Parts: sequence; C-alpha cells; structure tokens
Amino acid sequence: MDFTFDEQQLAFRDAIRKFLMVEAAPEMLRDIWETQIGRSAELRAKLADQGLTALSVPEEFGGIAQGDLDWVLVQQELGYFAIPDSLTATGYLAVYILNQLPANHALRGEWLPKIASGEARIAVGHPINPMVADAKNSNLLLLWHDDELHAVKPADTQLSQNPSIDQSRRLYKVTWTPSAATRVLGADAGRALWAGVIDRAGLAISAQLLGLAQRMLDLGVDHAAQRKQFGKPIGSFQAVKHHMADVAVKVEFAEPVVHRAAAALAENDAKASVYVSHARLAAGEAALLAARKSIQVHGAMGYTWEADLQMFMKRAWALDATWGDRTFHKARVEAHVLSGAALGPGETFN
Amino acid sequence: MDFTFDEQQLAFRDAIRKFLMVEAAPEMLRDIWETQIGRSAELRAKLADQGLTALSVPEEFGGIAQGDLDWVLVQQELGYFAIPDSLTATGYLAVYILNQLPANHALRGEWLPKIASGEARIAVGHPINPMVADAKNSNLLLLWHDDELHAVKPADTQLSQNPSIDQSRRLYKVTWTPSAATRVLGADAGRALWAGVIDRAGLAISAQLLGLAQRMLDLGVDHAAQRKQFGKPIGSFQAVKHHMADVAVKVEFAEPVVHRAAAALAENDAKASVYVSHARLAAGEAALLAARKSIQVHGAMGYTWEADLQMFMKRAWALDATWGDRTFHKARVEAHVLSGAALGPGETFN
Amino acid sequence: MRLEYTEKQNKFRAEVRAWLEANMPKKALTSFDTEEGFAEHRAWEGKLNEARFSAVTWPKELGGRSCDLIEWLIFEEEYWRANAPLRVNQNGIFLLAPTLIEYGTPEQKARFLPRMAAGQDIWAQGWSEPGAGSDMAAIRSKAVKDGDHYVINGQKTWSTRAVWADWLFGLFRTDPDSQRHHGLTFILMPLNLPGITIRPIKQLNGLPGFAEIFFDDVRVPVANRMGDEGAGWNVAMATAGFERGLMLRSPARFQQTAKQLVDLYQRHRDTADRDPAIRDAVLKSWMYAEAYTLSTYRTAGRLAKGAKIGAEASTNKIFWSELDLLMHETAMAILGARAELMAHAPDAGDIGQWLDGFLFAQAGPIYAGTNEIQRNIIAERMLGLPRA
Amino acid sequence: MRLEYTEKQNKFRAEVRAWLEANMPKKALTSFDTEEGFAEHRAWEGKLNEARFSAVTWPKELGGRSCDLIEWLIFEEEYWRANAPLRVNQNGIFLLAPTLIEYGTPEQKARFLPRMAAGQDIWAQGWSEPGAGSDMAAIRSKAVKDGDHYVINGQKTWSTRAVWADWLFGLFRTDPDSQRHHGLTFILMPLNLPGITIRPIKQLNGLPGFAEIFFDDVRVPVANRMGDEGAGWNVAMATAGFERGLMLRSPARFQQTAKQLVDLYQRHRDTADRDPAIRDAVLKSWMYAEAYTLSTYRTAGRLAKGAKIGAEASTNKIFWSELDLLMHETAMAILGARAELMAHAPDAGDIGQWLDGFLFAQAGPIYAGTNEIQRNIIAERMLGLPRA
Repeated sequence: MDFTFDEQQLAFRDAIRKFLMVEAAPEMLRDIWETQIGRSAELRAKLADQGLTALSVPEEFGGIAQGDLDWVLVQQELGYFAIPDSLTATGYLAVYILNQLPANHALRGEWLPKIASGEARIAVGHPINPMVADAKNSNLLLLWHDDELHAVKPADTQLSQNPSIDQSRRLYKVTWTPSAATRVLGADAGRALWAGVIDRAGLAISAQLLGLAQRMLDLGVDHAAQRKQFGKPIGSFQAVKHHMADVAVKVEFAEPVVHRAAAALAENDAKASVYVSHARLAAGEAALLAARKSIQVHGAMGYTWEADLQMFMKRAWALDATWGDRTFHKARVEAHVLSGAALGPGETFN
Repeated sequence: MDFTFDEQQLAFRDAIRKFLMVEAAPEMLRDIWETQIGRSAELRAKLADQGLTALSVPEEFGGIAQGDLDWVLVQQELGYFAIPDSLTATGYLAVYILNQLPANHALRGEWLPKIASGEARIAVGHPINPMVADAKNSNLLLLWHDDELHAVKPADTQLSQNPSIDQSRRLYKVTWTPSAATRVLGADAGRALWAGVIDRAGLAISAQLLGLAQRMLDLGVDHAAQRKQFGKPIGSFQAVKHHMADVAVKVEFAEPVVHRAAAALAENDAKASVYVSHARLAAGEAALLAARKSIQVHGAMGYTWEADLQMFMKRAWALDATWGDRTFHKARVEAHVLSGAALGPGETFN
Repeated sequence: MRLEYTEKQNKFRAEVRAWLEANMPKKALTSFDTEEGFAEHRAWEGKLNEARFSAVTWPKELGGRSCDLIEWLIFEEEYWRANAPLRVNQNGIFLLAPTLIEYGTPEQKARFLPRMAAGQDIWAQGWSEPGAGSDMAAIRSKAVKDGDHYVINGQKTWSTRAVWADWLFGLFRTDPDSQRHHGLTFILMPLNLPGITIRPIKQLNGLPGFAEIFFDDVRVPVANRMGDEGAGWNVAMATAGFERGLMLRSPARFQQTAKQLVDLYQRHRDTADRDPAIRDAVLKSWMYAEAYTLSTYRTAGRLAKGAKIGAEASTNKIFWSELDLLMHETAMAILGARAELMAHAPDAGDIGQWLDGFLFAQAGPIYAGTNEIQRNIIAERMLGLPRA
Repeated sequence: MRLEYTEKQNKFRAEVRAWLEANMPKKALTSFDTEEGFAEHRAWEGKLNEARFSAVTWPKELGGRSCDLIEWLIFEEEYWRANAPLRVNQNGIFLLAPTLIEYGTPEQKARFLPRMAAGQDIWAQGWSEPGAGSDMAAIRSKAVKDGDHYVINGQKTWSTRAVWADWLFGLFRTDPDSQRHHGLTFILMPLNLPGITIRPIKQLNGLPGFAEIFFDDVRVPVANRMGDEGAGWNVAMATAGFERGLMLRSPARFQQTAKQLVDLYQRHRDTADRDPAIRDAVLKSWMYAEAYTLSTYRTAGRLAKGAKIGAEASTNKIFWSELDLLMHETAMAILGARAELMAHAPDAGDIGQWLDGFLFAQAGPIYAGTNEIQRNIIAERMLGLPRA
C-alpha cells in the first residue's frame, strides 16, 4: 500500500511545470484566444518536443507508452496553465481509442505515429457533449453512433461553430452520415470502448479542474498580498484569509480523490467509474469555490477582462460540465453508495 | 397594503417582553428544568396575570379574543425567553380547537373559562408527533384518532415518559382507547380541524424559533464583546463578526415570512399552509444557524451546561422537528412551487 | 397589518401592465454595454418618460407620479414581470435623483431632472478611485477653486456605463489638507469637457460595461456643485444608502429570476433530478425571493410610518447578492454542458440569458460595498461589536 | 503508487478482526464520562493491552507492535468497524506518548509508558487556562523551583476526562519574567497530589466530560519534568501537532459514521426523500469520508518517505470537524421528531447514539484550536498571507 507517485513520475511532472511556466504565460493564452482558430501550431510543436503528444503512444509507433497515472499529473499542469490545445483529445483519448483496436488495425499505423510526432490533431465526439471540441481544426474525427465507433474525415462533415464563454474552447455542432466505410467498431465492442473514453475524459477534466483551482487560489493569494485597502494588504484581513483557506482545504482533499481515480483506471478497477465521478465532483467543487472566492478577493478587478483570473474561471466553469455534468456524475456516485455495496472502514481499497 | 403591526399589538408585545425579562431569567429556567414535572404553577399564574392564557379565549368565557397576529408576536417572546410552560398547547391550540366546536358545545363552557384563568393545562396529541408534550401534567388531552377529535382524561391513559435533550420538554407516549364517549368530532369535521391545528402549531413554533435565534445571537454577541483572546475582545475579530452578521441576516429575512404566515392564517388565506411551512423552514434555518454560530463564538464555554446558551440551543433543535419536521414542511412548499401555480412578481399577495 | 392592495393600487398595476403590453419593444434590446444598445435603451427611457413611467417616485411637478413605495414596488413588479429592458439611466434616476431632490438647488433640479427623466442625459457615477475601492474615503482626485470654477485633476474608475454616458456625478477633494471623509465636495459635470479622457474597461463578458476617467485640469463651474463645499461625504452617503438600499435592487427582479428558474427546472427534471442539490436550490430560490419581497414590503410600511432605513441596507445587499448567485449557479447546473454557450450560439437551445446573468451575479457580492464590508457594518453598527 | 495491501498487512487486519470478534464487550460500555463507565473503559484498555493492541504504533520493547502508519490505519479501520469502545486513555496514548518517546528520559519512558498502555494510568492534559484558550501562549500557571521540586500554583481548565484521570501533563511558567512562548516547562504529575483541587465541568449532555484544575502550592519532583526547563513550548507543540494531525481523528471513525448514516437514510427514505437536501448530504458524507481516508493514506505514504506533517494538521482539523457536523446534522434531520430523544428513552426506536454524536460534533470546530485559528494558520503558514 503506497499512495505516492514514484520519483520519475514526479520528475516528469516537474519538468512539464517548469516548461509551461516559461512557455504558457497568460499573455500567450490571450494571444491564442484572439486567433481565428484558437490553436497555436507553435505551442503544439513545443508540447510535442516535451513528449506530451507521445505520452501514451506505444513505443513501436514512436511513443513512450506511459499510462493514466502519468497523464493525471500532466493534466493538473495543463489545467494550472489553462493550455489551449486539443492535446487531451488527441494524445490521451484518441490514443486510448486506437490502443483498443486490434494490433494490426490500419488506423493505428496511420495515426499513432502522426499523433506521437504532434502533427495530427484528432477530435472525439460523443453525445454526452452537445458539441465536438476542435472538430474544425483536426485531421480526423472519432465519433460515436449508436455505440459504434466511426472514423470520419472533417471534409465529410458539416460544422457549425457554437461560441463558448471560454474562448479557448472551439466547439462545433457536427452533422455527418454514418456508413459502413466510416464504421470502425460495432456496438458491442464500442459500448465498452466509449465507457473507457468517458472515464478517461473524466479523469483528465478532474485533474485540469484541480490545476485550475490551484491556479485561481494562487492568483487570489497574490492579489490579496499586494492589493492595499484601509492602509494594509487586504490579505491581512481575516475574512480574506479565510476565503483563501477554505479553497486550500477543498483542493487539499480533492487531489487524493483524483489520484485514486487515476490509479483505479490504470489497474482497471471495477469501481473505476465511481471513483472518476467522485473525482469529478470533488475537483469541480474545489474549482467552482476557487473561482467564487478568488473573484471575491480580487474585487472589481476580478470582474474585468484584463485580470488573468477570468481565463481560468471560464475554463473551470466550462470544463465542469463537459464529458458528463454534475448531475451525470452524482448519479453514478449515488448508484454506488445506495447500491448496498460494502461501505465503511476497510472498504476503500477493496 | 400595510405590512406592519398596529400600535396596540406592538405595545402588548413590549409589555410581555418587559415582563418576561424580569420574570423569566435563565436562573429560573434552570430551576424549572430540575423539577420533577418541569412546570411551575407560579410562572403559569404570572403568565395568566399577563392575560396570555386568555389571549384567544372568547370574551364570553373571560378571554380577550385576540387572534393569530397577536399570538405570533407573543410566541416570539416565548421563544426568546424559552418559557417552559404548556401555554401554547393550552392557550393557543386547545383554544383554537374549542373555538371550532359548535357554540353551545359543553366542552367550551367547561374548559374555556379554566383556560382563560390559567388554571387548566390541556395537552394536544397528533401522530405528526410521536409523543404528546405535557400529557402527564394536564387536565385534559385532546387527541387525534383516524382524523377524529377525542377528549380524554389523563386518568384514562397510560403514559410512558420519553426524556428529551431539552429538559424543559416533558414528552409522553400515550396509550388510550378511543370510544364513543371520548369522541368529540367525526373524521370529516376533524380533518379540517386538525389541518388548522397543525398550521397554528407551525406558526407558533416558527415564531418561537425566531425568538430563539435572536436570543442565541444576542448571547453570542454579548460573549464576543466580553471574552478576550490575544489581548482584545474576540468580537473585534472579523471572523467572529461575520459569524454573527450571517445570523443577523437570516433572522432579518425570516421574520417577515413568519409574520406573513400569521396574517394568512388570520385571514384564512387558501395558501396559509404553504406560508406556514415556508415560515417553519425560514425560522428553523435561522435558529439552527444561530445555534451553530453562537456556540462557535462561545468556544469551549458554549459546550458547557453552565453557559445559558445550551438551554436555547436544545430548545431550538427540539422545536425545529415538532409538529412537522423539515421534510414535512419542505414537501408542502415543494408541492406549491412545482404545482404550476402562478409565481413571480405580483403574485406574493394573491 | 393588511396584506391586500387598495383599489387605487390595483388600478395603478392594471395601468402599468396595460401600457407595457402595448409598448414593450417587439424584440429584446441589444445590451446597453454596446453603443447601439446604449442608444436603444436611451430611446426606451424617452418612451417611458412620455407615459411618466421613467421615474414614478419623483414628484409630479418634476416629471414623476409622486408614487409611494408600495406603488413603486407594484411598478417594479409589472416591469420585471414583462421582462422590460434594463434601465440604462438607473444611476441617475435611482442614485443621483433622490440626492438631487434632497440637496439640489431649484435651478439644479429644473436643469437636470427633466432631461434625466427623458433619457436626454444619461448619468455615470464617479466614486471609486484606483486606491479607493472599498475604502471610499481614500479619494484623492482634487478640485481646486479658481474663480467661479473648480479645476479638477485625478482619476476615477469602475464608473458604470461611463463609456457612452453624458454626465458624471462624484466626489472630489476640495481641501488638499483634509483627511478621509473631510474636505470632499459633490460635483456634477458633463463628460465631454476638455481634459476628460475616458478609458473603457472590458468586463467578464468582453463588453466595456465600465470605464476609467482621467481628469487633466478640467474646469467645472462652481454652480455644478451639489451641497456645500466640503460636505460631499454626507451628500454622497445619502446616495450610497439608497444604492445599497431599496431602490436599486427591487425584489421583483429576483422574483422574476426565481420564476424563470422554476420553469427551467420543470423543463429539465429528467436530468436535473439526478442531482438532489438542484431541486433543493430551486425551492430555496423561491423561498428566498419571497422572503426578500416580504421584507421589502415591511420596510416600505415602516418608512411610510416615518422610520429610517438603517442596517437593512447592508442585510439587503448580502441577501440579494447571495440569492442572485444561488439562482444563477443553479441554472448553470441545470443547463449542464450547454451552460457555457453564448446566447447567440446557433445550437444553444433554451439557454436564454442565464450565462450573462451568471457572470453579472459574480459582481453582486463585490460592488456597492463588498459583502465583507457589509458584514462589518452589520456587526459593528447593528450588533454593536467592537471595531478592530 | 500501489493501492493494494501486502500479505503482511492483510494478515494483520485479519488478526485484529478476529481478536475483536472474540473479545468485544458483549454489551456497549457506559459513557466514560461517568464513574462506572470510566472504570469499564479502563478495564477495556487493560484487555487491549494484554493482546498488545492498546498502542500498536509504540516500539515493541515499550509494549507496542512497532506498527507503521499503514498498519495503524488498518487497526483503526477494524476497531471502528467493530464499533469498539472509545479510548479513555487517548490523551495519553496518542498525545503524550509520542512526545514522551521523543523527549522523555529512559527512566520516564519505563516508568510511564507500560502503565499507560495497560490503562493503569489514565492521563489528562493541562493546556488551557481561563485566560488562555485559543491563545495558549498566554499561560500563567506558575512552577517555582524549590530544591528538587517545583511548587505549582495556578489553574487549568477544559481538561478532558480529568475528573477520574490519574495523571496530568501540561505546561507551566517556570520563568516568572518570561513572555508568551518562552519560559514554559512541560511537567507531569499525579492528580492526587496535595494542593490539587478538581472541579468537574458538565458538558452539553450533562456529564462531567472535563474539569477545572486548581493548583495550590503543589510540590512536583523535578524528575517529572519532560525536556529542558523553559523548553516546554516546543515539546508541547510536537504534541499539539499530533493532536491536530493524524492520530487523534483517524479516518475510520468518520467512515463508520458515514456508513451508519447511509444505513439510516436507507431505512427512512420514505420520509427523508421529501427533503432533497438530505440525500445530497448523505452522498457528500460518503464522498468526504472517502476523501479524508485517501488523504490520510497519502500522508502516511509521504511520512514513510521521510516527509514531515505540515499544514495538513490544520486542513485535517477543519475537514473532519465539518464533516462530522454535516453527518450528524443530517442524521438529526432524518430522525426528525425523534432526534431530540435521549438514547435511553423507552420509545426511541432506532435513534441509536446520533444525538450524543451530534452534541459532541458541536465541539469539533472548537477544541484543539478553533477552526478560525486553523484557517489563520493555513492562510499565513501554508499560503503565505501577511499576519494582521
């Protein structure tokens, strides 16, 4: 029993953090927000240089074959720096899907190398989301249809853009026609596959929400330490201190829940879906509280476009409801808690 | 449209408040808690002198024939001073029941004068409460049976006492045998009668909870202003101030809800039951918050038997679940809000 | 206590309802944080004024209807019930006007109020400064008397709708040696004077809802002073009291939101009921909006009997701002994955204006005195706890 | 990261479970805040000790099993799962012992630990004083060196279970000119010494759960000092750290309460579901108890790798105390009108110990450093915000 990451996992996380601190400053995020397509080839290339696009690609296709536990640490950083890129859909979800296909499946050889190199962007569409993120700026769409898996070329779809309050998200309603040519997996194999996709997307979002919560906390603390009112930093007022402390407590107790969900997915734990939904709720609660308390501490400044806080709040508000909103995940937790399953001391790791 | 009480109602309220401030000091409450029967003939006599036992007794029976609006102000004071007496069951509920009987009904002539004089104590039993308060120390029990109303002599019942955390409450499980001799009203007339009893009990409890909340707030403020830590009164710390301010806000916005419920009952408003349940929830929320915040501000002192706070907390915790617990009252509010009834601006007084 | 409307009150309600049904804009106006939307809203103010509905509580001779507070509440109920446009001139009509009526000279009233009622002059306020937000008494912008003019230098910020407004009212330090609340003067000025620079500030939704205002040797006639020189703080506090008090956040606004939330929930119970917290929040929203309404009617009754607004201003501010947050957070939870979509998104479905309302609700606990400041006021002035 | 127990750990769990099944008291013990209950619990401590289960984390040679933190968590899980008796000597075993083991002389360890483990000495703590609650450094009780004794005068209060305890450990001011944290010394003494007067304090449930202790020229041998004279604060802080930290509130306790809450809810859904807030609170209770457990396993793993407990002590205190309140408030809401009944009420039905737990939960955010103090600590030490 050891609830800690190993040195190498933490070292990789630290390296990514250092890299993003330099490469993903808020100014860069603003620039990318303003662009037409909302994505930066330059940033994507740098992410690839760090090995992030290859993280779970098998070695035979030029990847480094890491798993959910490595991803969860990376995802926290992607959240902390609010990285505007389709890295998660491409490098984590699409790779997971392709890895489930028969070893000799043509799609694997065609796409896994391009994903590893960073050159390919893949969008993943499932009806749990009304829109498909980055559908336009992608080389391939992996789409759900009656539990089947279909691989579709963007050219064979009609896309209507639906703007989000989070300008780093580019959402599209996708209209397309399923056919034998597009079908990759039938409903029976597809059902299990899509369940795995929803759980991994849920894990990635939990971790990003956690990173976002930490970032909003840090922004609130920085502002409170500098901003003066009544002749002293507002951070010296107990009300402000306690706002920030409440967020710190939520973050502190959400993180292990997210990490346990990652371990459960890595070990194909039968309860992994429940743990992912718990992680979504815990991280979402932390992120929403962090947004509320941080804007409160920022005062009017936090209500402006100029303050960096807004980019992180909007990302948190948006992510909290994607790949299953709170009602979806709470229902999954409830189904477990009220199922008569063994609960209580000693059952946590059974 | 005038949402204020008239001078005479407020003057009566003020007189009762002054009287109780002198006569119902915490020391007296403690003494009564310790007694076998938990009631004081002396206190009852003083309440009668103030006209409280006669408040809604018709003039022909020696009463002063006031209504729900007068009672609501009195009940707030009874709550504020945590008066340990069966005044509400006797002077408000039993009188309401007797007033619903035919003018010439024998029970009226027999009991209303004794109630007005303060000499009679009457207990009221309905299955919404598992126990009957003061069943032992009463001259008559008015009991529900299959929606019928029965009048029963204590001697014809078996009583088993069930101690409450609030020692000022004396609760009994009542075992008795309904008969033609005990029946006062049949089920058809009884059904409407008991609905009216539940609503008036609900109003009385709402008002008492409001008074209790105000008292606990006052106790918390007094303690915070006097108790010193780190060289200054703890009431000068922002965290303590905000605890108390939060309670003040809840009390401020619960009171008009309670007063509206009283007006609705006085005018036999068709929505009176909904307004009573809203009042129960609003006043209960204020009282439970006041208890939590006041004990927090008291620190370890608040956890002791010696601090007066405990008597008011226990009364609040107990009353909040009598004559319908929160689930009962929330269900009644929900039935209205989700019924499709007209809601929104302009509908409040329709 | 009599919780029934009089014949006169019912007739007034019917008149307002009928007029709104006949005159409501056919299509919703553009946001008044855009230039075109600002113009649309200005025109709507004019239309309201033609029917003497733009400032019903003002005296008849000043363009109002001398409505009492109950009639004002009735007007607001009908106005919000009809989803009528937001009031682009609310800073003028609800904040400045009561002060102007109390402290202004006859000339000032005659000069400013009719044009304000007609929407010819839209007013912005100049309270906050970069170093003076919650701590308003830290104002540093100077006004130096020079003959029959004040020469103004300094900076204001967070001035709502100042980008397209015509006039500004605010506090300036006329006594350079004064501290805190002393030596401040209440001054009115057109925003097109030489030396005034306005820098729009984009708010969360990207629109320039407020602005910074820079003053560089701006000359304002002494006749534009309201109240005595150095008495500005007391004059302003009257306004601030109103701002936090009854006028600016009438209960009808929150009752309408609560009603729309109930409707939204009813349409989406199949998913919303998967999270029991949602139903509970919907019920609380109705109860709190109702409580806020009842409390306001009670305050109106007390004021009619000669009482003064006290700490209610602070308890109101906390209550409505937290209620507004609760309702909008709940709506976002019900809308789920569609909640992030902008109102004009082609496939947004029935999301309505909830997102914009949610963003605006974030400002509620912050502006007009943060809720932390309000809690201090309640603790110290209402409960008598010692100052730090 | 490996979230599976080892063979050894599973065997240990099985051993604890089997022993408890065989040795649990047939009927629940009386509250240890009564004289007879205190004796029953003392006997139980002795029984635990016979099986070397009373202090499993102590070194073998001192009567423990040298369990690591994971094994300790396993022991606690089995202990709470079995609804085994509360630990009457927890102040000694979980608060004093770790300090004794770190700071005590070999003689002191040999003298105190075995009797502590056996329940022969039940320990009370002497931290708080009438003027020193949250502000522990304001301690005024004096200890004056007189030959090979300290002469102690002053008063302690809120000393848990001191009414029937045998020994006291606490802080006393040995340097009369010292301020705050300086000049304090950590001293151990039997509670039957001449000059000691103990005044029981009745808690909410009417039982004397703690006491005031008065010292009138009480002579204590210098040999009963732990650590150096004047070094008491640092010695005590180690204890305080543990108190707020891992040992005193093991996750199993809250997991067991959460499980019992789920069971209670399942039995009463017909009424409980009329208030959607109840189901939401039940689900949150399970999630939070699980989160607290996971966090504790993580801390145990970090400590095993050489990390130190830092602000976790404060975040833990806030989290478990608020969780405990949530769970008991929810149980009271489910029990409704029966919630007020004392456990021994003849017609109480399935109310169990919820009322007493609810009362005790009220103390959670208060003792061992109020949650306000904990939030200050988090803000200042963990987040680096400036002191007031």
